[in-house]
Amino acid sequence: MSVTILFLGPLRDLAGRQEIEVDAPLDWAGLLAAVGPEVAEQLEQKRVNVACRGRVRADKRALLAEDGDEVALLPPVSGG
Amino acid sequence: MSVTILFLGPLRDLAGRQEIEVDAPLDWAGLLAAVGPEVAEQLEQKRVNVACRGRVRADKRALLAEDGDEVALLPPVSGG
Amino acid sequence: MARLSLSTPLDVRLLDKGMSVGEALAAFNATHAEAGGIATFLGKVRPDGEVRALELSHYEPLTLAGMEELAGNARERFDLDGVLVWHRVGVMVPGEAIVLIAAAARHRRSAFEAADFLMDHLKSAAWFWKRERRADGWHWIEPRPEDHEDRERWK
Amino acid sequence: MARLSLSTPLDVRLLDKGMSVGEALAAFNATHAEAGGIATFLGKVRPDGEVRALELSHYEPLTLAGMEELAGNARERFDLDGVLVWHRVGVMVPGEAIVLIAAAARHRRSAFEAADFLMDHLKSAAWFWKRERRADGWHWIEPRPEDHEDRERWK
Repeated sequence: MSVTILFLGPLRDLAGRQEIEVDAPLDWAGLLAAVGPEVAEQLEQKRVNVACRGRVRADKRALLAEDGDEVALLPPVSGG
Repeated sequence: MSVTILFLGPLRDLAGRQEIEVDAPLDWAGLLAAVGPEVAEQLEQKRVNVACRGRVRADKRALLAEDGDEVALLPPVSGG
Repeated sequence: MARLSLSTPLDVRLLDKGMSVGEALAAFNATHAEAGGIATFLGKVRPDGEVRALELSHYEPLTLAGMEELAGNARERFDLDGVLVWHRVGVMVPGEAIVLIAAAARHRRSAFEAADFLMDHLKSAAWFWKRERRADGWHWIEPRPEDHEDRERWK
Repeated sequence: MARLSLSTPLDVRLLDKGMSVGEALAAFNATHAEAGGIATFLGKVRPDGEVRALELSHYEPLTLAGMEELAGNARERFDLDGVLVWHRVGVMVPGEAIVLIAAAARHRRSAFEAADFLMDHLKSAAWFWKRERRADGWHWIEPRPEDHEDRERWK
């Protein structure tokens, strides 16, 4: 009964880790609480996206991740 | 005591040969006489250039080729 | 040479180690024998004084899918016979290849434009996060404003 | 691979038989390890229904000198690290390479523009005469009006 949260790019440094496991289900409020205040502040910004099950959410605040889901936190890309 | 005249591209077909040897020295009138009426008619056209010793002549009518020189008759290029 | 087998019409790869550029292009050329023109671009880590290494991280479900979508868009927009998009991830040092793209088309203008289009999108809109290691440690990089402007040209 | 040795900064050749494209580009890449970007273009004889063969004739004192001058101009204009310009002469069949160019530069925009510039000039202003063999024999070809227009862009 868990959800994996992945920290990508600079958010990895900010979180101090690559991923965490949290209990399912996970909604927006649960996500903000799980990632700590610094990452939460980033998540509130428009330029940071959230993907669930490999797809970017159009409305990240409507997140509802279930058991086995992977939630990826996506800061602005650098490009290749 | 000879000058080589080279026929390039379509002028080769018109002349029916790739090159001829003629007596040196060779001027513009001599060139026209040497190449036959069909090629001569082409040479009179602005779009046909003449090179002597590997350089395109700015004024082809001022041609004066000497013994051992190569005169190349250059129709409009096709590009590569 | 050119024993490498490519998918057609799109060959899109994320690579975690070096690529053999000559082999890739020989294979692409052989695969698209009927195309009149092939334009390619190879991007490498520049030996820019301070930069000792570059790291590209990615999120495969988005990164690879995004590259595939981009390659498909380029193919359709420029009427290409084939497209190759290869991108490195992981740690690279100056001189190493980061990206290799190729576009095969009937006419050269389409091939050039497709290559340009692919690079402009990869450089600013692909799902990569980049950091550079300098004398004082790692630094995260964001696209330059020019990169975004380059991409705007295609809108 | 890449045992081929290239001249720097300009490698300009007229070739009377097939070229190994992968090997050439691997060598160019190795020779210009410090360049951030390498743009290339490969032009091939298109299998256009009727055309069975293509013949390019040239006049070496002008053709090679002209290609060298063009490569030098491109290098200066686009601030390139290196340029490769290889052109076939003689008889070619569909699918065979006619021209291979490569431009190595610090930034990708310069590399792309240089490749485009080189091709536009080679296609309409280089000292080549081209004819095609169709079912009914050989036909001399002149540049298409578009080829001249393409070149005018750089004036």
